[in-house]
Amino acid sequence: MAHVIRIGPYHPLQEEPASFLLTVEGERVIDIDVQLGYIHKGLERLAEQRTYDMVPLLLERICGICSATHSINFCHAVEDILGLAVPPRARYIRTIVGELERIHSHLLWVGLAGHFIGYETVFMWAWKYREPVLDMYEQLTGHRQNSALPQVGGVRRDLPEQAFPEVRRTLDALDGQVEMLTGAVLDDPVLAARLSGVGVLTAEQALAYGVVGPTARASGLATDVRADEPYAAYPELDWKVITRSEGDVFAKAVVRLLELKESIGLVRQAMEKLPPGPINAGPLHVPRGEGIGRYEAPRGEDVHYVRSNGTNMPERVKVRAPSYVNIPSFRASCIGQTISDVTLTLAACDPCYSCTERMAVVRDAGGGSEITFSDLVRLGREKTLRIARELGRKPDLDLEIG
Amino acid sequence: MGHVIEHMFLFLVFPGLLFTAAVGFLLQWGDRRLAAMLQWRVGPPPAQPVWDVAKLLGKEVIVPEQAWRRGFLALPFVALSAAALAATLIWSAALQIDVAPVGDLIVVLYVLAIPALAVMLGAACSGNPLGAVGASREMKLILAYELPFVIAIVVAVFQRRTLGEEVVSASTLSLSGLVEFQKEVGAIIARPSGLLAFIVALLCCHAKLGLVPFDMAEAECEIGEGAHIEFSGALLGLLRLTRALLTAALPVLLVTVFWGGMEQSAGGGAVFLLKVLLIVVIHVLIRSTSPRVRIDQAMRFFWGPATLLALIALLLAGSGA
Amino acid sequence: MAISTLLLRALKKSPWVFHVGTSGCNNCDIEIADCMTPRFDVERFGVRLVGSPRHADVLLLSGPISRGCRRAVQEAYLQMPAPKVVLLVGTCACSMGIYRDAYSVAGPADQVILEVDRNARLVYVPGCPPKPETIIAGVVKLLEALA
Amino acid sequence: MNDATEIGKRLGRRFPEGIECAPHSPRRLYARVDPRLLLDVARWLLEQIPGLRLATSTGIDLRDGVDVLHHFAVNGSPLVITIKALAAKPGPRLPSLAALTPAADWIEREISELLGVAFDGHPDPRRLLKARTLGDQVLPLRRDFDPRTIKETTGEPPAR
Amino acid sequence: MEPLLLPVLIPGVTGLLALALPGRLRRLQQALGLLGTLGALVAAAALLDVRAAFFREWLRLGPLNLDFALRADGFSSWAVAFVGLMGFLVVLYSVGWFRAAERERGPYYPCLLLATAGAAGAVLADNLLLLVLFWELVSLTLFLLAATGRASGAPAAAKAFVIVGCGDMALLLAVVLCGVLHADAGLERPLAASTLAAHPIGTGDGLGMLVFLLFLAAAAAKAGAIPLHSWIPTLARETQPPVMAFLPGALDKVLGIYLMARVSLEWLSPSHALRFVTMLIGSVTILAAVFMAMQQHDLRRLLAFHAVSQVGYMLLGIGTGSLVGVMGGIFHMLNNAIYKACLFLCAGVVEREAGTMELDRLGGLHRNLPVTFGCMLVAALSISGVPPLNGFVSKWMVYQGCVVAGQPMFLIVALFGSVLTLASFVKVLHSVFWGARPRALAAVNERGLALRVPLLVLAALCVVFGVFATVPLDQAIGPAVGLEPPATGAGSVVLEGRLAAWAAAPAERAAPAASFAVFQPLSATALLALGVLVGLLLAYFGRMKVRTVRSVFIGGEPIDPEVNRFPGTEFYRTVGELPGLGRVLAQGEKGTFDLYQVLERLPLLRRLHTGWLTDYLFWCFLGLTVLLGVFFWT
Repeated sequence: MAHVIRIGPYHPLQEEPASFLLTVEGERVIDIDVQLGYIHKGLERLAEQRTYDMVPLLLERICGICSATHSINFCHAVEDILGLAVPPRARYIRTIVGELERIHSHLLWVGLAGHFIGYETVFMWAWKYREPVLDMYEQLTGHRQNSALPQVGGVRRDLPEQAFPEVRRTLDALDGQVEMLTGAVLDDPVLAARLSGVGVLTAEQALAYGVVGPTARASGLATDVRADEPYAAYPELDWKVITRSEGDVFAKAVVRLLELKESIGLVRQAMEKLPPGPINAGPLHVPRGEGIGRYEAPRGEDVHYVRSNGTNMPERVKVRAPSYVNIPSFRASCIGQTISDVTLTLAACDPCYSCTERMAVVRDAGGGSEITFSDLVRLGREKTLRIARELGRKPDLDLEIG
Repeated sequence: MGHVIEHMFLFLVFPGLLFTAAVGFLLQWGDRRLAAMLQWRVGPPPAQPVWDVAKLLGKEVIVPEQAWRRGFLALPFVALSAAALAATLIWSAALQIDVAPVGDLIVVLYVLAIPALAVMLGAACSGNPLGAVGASREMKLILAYELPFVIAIVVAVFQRRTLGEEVVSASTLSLSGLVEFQKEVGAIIARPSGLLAFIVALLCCHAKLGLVPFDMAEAECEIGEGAHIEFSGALLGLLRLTRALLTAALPVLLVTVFWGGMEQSAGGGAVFLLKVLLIVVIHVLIRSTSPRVRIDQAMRFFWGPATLLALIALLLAGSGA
Repeated sequence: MAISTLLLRALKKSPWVFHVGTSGCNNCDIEIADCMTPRFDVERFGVRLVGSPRHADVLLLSGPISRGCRRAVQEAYLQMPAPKVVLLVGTCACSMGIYRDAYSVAGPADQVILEVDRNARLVYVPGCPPKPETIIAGVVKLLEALA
Repeated sequence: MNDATEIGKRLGRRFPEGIECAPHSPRRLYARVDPRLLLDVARWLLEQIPGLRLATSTGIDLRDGVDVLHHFAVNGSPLVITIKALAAKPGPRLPSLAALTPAADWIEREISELLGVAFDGHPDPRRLLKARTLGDQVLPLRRDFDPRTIKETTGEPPAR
Repeated sequence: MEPLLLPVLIPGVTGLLALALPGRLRRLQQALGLLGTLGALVAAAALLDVRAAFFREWLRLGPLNLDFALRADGFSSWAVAFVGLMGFLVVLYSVGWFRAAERERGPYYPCLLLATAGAAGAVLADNLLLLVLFWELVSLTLFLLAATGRASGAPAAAKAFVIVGCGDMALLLAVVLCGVLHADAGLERPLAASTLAAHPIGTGDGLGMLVFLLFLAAAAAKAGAIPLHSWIPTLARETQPPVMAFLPGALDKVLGIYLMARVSLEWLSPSHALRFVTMLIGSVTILAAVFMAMQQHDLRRLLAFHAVSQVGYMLLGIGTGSLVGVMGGIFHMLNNAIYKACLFLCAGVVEREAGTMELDRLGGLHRNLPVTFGCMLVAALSISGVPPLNGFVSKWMVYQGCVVAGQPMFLIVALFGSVLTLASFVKVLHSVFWGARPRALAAVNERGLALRVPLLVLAALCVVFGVFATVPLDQAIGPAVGLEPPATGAGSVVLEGRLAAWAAAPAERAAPAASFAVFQPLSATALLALGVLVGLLLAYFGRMKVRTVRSVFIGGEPIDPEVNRFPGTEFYRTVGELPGLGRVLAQGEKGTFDLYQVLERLPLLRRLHTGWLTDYLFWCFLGLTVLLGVFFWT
């Protein structure tokens, strides 16, 4: 008789909804089924209704954690159609933005992983160290997560170089903190006992499921788009691909923690070597054709496919986020484990359902208004003000109402 | 008749329900505050545990249709009552309050198990499968820690000391008897066997309180608060009150059995308080520096190293060390 | 009367939050989690994230409501014990924002909740995503709204 | 073996008919294949190229059919091989790759529910992303899809 | 009529009468059954007034000293009354339990009556050979009752008969040896219990030790202690639940433990080593059986293993040799009879209404079978030793006994066994009454007063014997071990630790006054009730409102209770998967440690063990002849 334990859709394991149906014997999981569809809205269709200039802004909202990933990668795909070389300064800026994003994403994962195994201290520490990263991101791009920087052919705005000394100081502090955190996590015997041998994904399975990113690298596959198909400033900087062969949750943690160090180094080098020059290839016309963009997101290889029909809007935008291929590998890595381990394994590949399900927004059939990012901000502030008025209160200063 | 009134006072006011709850809330706040400080946070205000319970008591109670309604509603009350009884017995012994005793060590051990049992039965009868997983884990955890805990207690019970020519043995299941014994020959914890047993018992109490790393029965990230998942409003409030009582009662039990209870002298109260606080601090340190383990790991730990340690203590106690 | 005032005061001192990430982009969800962390530490106000709606006083919604999760969101709301309030975090939760005409979006979060409870109490915190400070400010306003 | 032109040549030699290669750049190869050959080509590629994995697939609604593009990436190399197969309308169908590589499982389910392509031999052809309240005939990525025609089967709202 | 004779005579005569009745007159048989057991109960209750032991002799067969003499004291009259009560409840329950479609097979009610008579006779017998005779009668009726179950029950009945029969043989040998020893000592009526009580046999020498061990074997086989336990689980699978309820209530436990108590208190004075052996057997029985019970998926087998496990406590208590321990053991025997009978009867209702005992196929029956559920809950908590129910009190006394005897290891085992018991009953409650109800069981409900009354009586007894434990302790069990009942209002001697230093303790130390552990069940219960009351007040002032919702919350999606469930049978899989322990348990399930199965593999025994009653009777007769020959020859 099959007993199915349902985890989700609204379950404290995940910030986002998804259902896992665990068929269990005692606490041992003998089969696992994933039910998605709670977030699916479908952005691919909407992208076909936006100009090439607007799509990156839209794609930033596929996922809040790797927002730059999707917008930069869309640019990669279009630049693939164009056969365009991006100006060096723009490549370096993309590198800085991307690596900062990787740092905050990895720290976020370490924290959440701690939270999932009830290790609140790790959660708090990791997220404490994540805050300065977001500060740096804000100092450099003007926003904590959504930078709105990438643009086909380069980046939209330059980085404020007067902020660099401050950022460097923060990076130096972060370096020590990350080292401490890495040491604390890797040397903890209880943690090692809890995580080793859990959720093992062998190299063969990893290849068959086509997993990417830290999930694949922890299983011994040295796949990293930054090295495989060098883009941005990576070929000119000094860093290395981290791999582990165990394939278990501990290995995934090790890979991410060691990558943190590499990423900090990358940001530092990119800021050091940031060349002068234009940040943008100028106005572009995209001809008919198709292009594939690849980008190493914090969670692994991100693939965008863009088909252009010569107009100023793409004909088809296909987004494949890393979680989309990482999540199905649960079937291989979870079966035979206990419920506790399965939840941990689920967390270990850092699933991101927003990315996985994307959104499918349809063209404005009634010719209604389109809302840009600044409109969103304006609308949001108006609403806050209205609510404040309704409550008969002065607007809160924290809301930065201009 | 006089005893009845006295017992009622002991049970309801001091050192039972009211007093222990107050101490428990304070200790819980201290626990949360200390944990927050370890995490570079400020943590909640001192009255937070009280507010939490007060709020919950005012909230609606939700009962799933398939649950065993009467039991589901009644069990938290039983849990509270049992915890209050255990607290009364433990504190009375620790403070050496001289009223006809109601029960002793064995009774305390059994009554202490009732709150966990009530939660377990409540989770099992709610009809929620995740609750059932939580109940099964809770039961397995009890199975796991009860063995070393019992051995550790037995080590205290069978302590022997040589006073001059005479061999004195505690050999009693009476709490006040143990206190008397320790007054006579010194704290049990002062000897190797007692110390070992105390360490084991401390770990078991950690599990009894459901603290990380042994909180798998309520693992929110795995089974959505597990055994507590269906309890809401006032029922949850009662369970939290129960938890507060246990927080204040278990360290006192440890101090009473292994560490001589409270000396009835000027500084005795302060020393006693320090002992209790030390135990709470150890609990906080353990829970802040470890991840939740799997239930089978917990069982292996308690039936393996912990039991072994306790048995060594027992051997030492047998040889008089 | 005194008792009900006391209970309300207790409610304001210890709002427990059940977080439901509806169909957003994750950004709000992360900022919400950020509120718990050392820099912002909402535990100072007695706020806790809980794992079951049974324990919660506040239902926190982030993102628009897709057709896929609508029923589950309503279910989570109905399973909460009274008194309860709904906190809508982020522009999408407040107004559906960018997804207004999407085929797979069922409606703004407030409408979806009002469908099952006409008297639901709602609090809006817009922003894309709102900064943690903003969310905390929203929670404070929520507590005031309870009075 | 990591050059698009080279692989295109080998593909042409192995499958003299029904395949049309268009190397886009040394890193990108696009090959249109006859749907009947799809499985063989995919199997041949997976066998011949070490480290090859199915990165993803794309479905595009065209006038006379649904174009399905399988993108293969190679670990440790910039090469992306895309094989295209057209599932002709009406009733577009294609053989499924899910038996060859589990990586195809989800993406085929997605294309199937959003574009209405039936994948023959898929081991688990259930719905993946599309809301369960939407009917099977709602195909949101088709060109002729009109969101105003959606009828949702919401059923009862949850009882109080 | 002689009052001593009545408890034996009434069930005996009604039993023979019922046996004579044709099977068609089932109603009449039932009436006779009720009458006979009730008569035994009343007759025994009349004996309760008689405080001092007295005996009466009716018949004497010259040279053999084979006299028909009965003897009653506080202990035995309580035991007989208890047998009568249990017999009555079981017969009442049987009337309701057996449906017209599925009748009792064979002479069911006559056997129950004769068994009651046999048990009463064995308890009251003064002459040890008479004891053996009645003891045999019980074994025989047990065999017949077992065979009245399912058609497939014959091998199980045979197994029971062989093991119990071996025990009986040991008893006979022991009795004969006792007689020889006393006759050598030149005592009059060497085979009388009263003689033995007056001149206990020392166990210092080999012969005395042998006698004790033989008695122990007899008691262990009857009561089902490891390693002679294996007939109980086997029998439980094949026999009807009322019979299984009758076993602890009126037959095996009562007789076995009664004998053991008599032997170690009066007849012999066991040495340290022998007491240790008894305690060892007791503690092994507790642990091994309860571990086996936890892993069972069949309610009957699970309960049967608990029936074995509880015997361990009784042996342990008696083995401590201290007064409090022995009293605890005896009290535990009574308590065990109450809750175990209740559990078996509840299980019987479940089987009758739901049609299965497979825990996997049961669930969610708390609303269909409210009375059964309530009674089973009480009995389950009682067997798990949850205060203030009766199981706790007697276990508490056994623990005290262990401390007095200075046996830390046995104390640990006993305490830990109690937790394991609790674990397996959490599993039972969850899998039978809670969790998801299979659709097939939707229409189940409980019918008939005859089924419910015995359950309610037994459950009430669980509470009464717990909360008012002082009454049976001071009035029955105290006198049984030679204590004067306390004056009214003086409080319990036992539970307040006023037994002089727990008496009969190995005199290693003079216990200080403070070391008396205390348990006042009445005060504890009152305080617990007060706590609940305070909680209710809190809830009242908090304006507790209760709302019922249609479903449990699991992430917000509706669930299918048939599939989305976590059945009780899955609860302790983790324990079975632990290294080492898991393997041992698997072997246990296969019967590797079952002495019967091990011996069965021996070729000679295989050939002799034919399954025919006549064959066995022949061997018995042969054995008896040889023994008698030896007896006369010496």
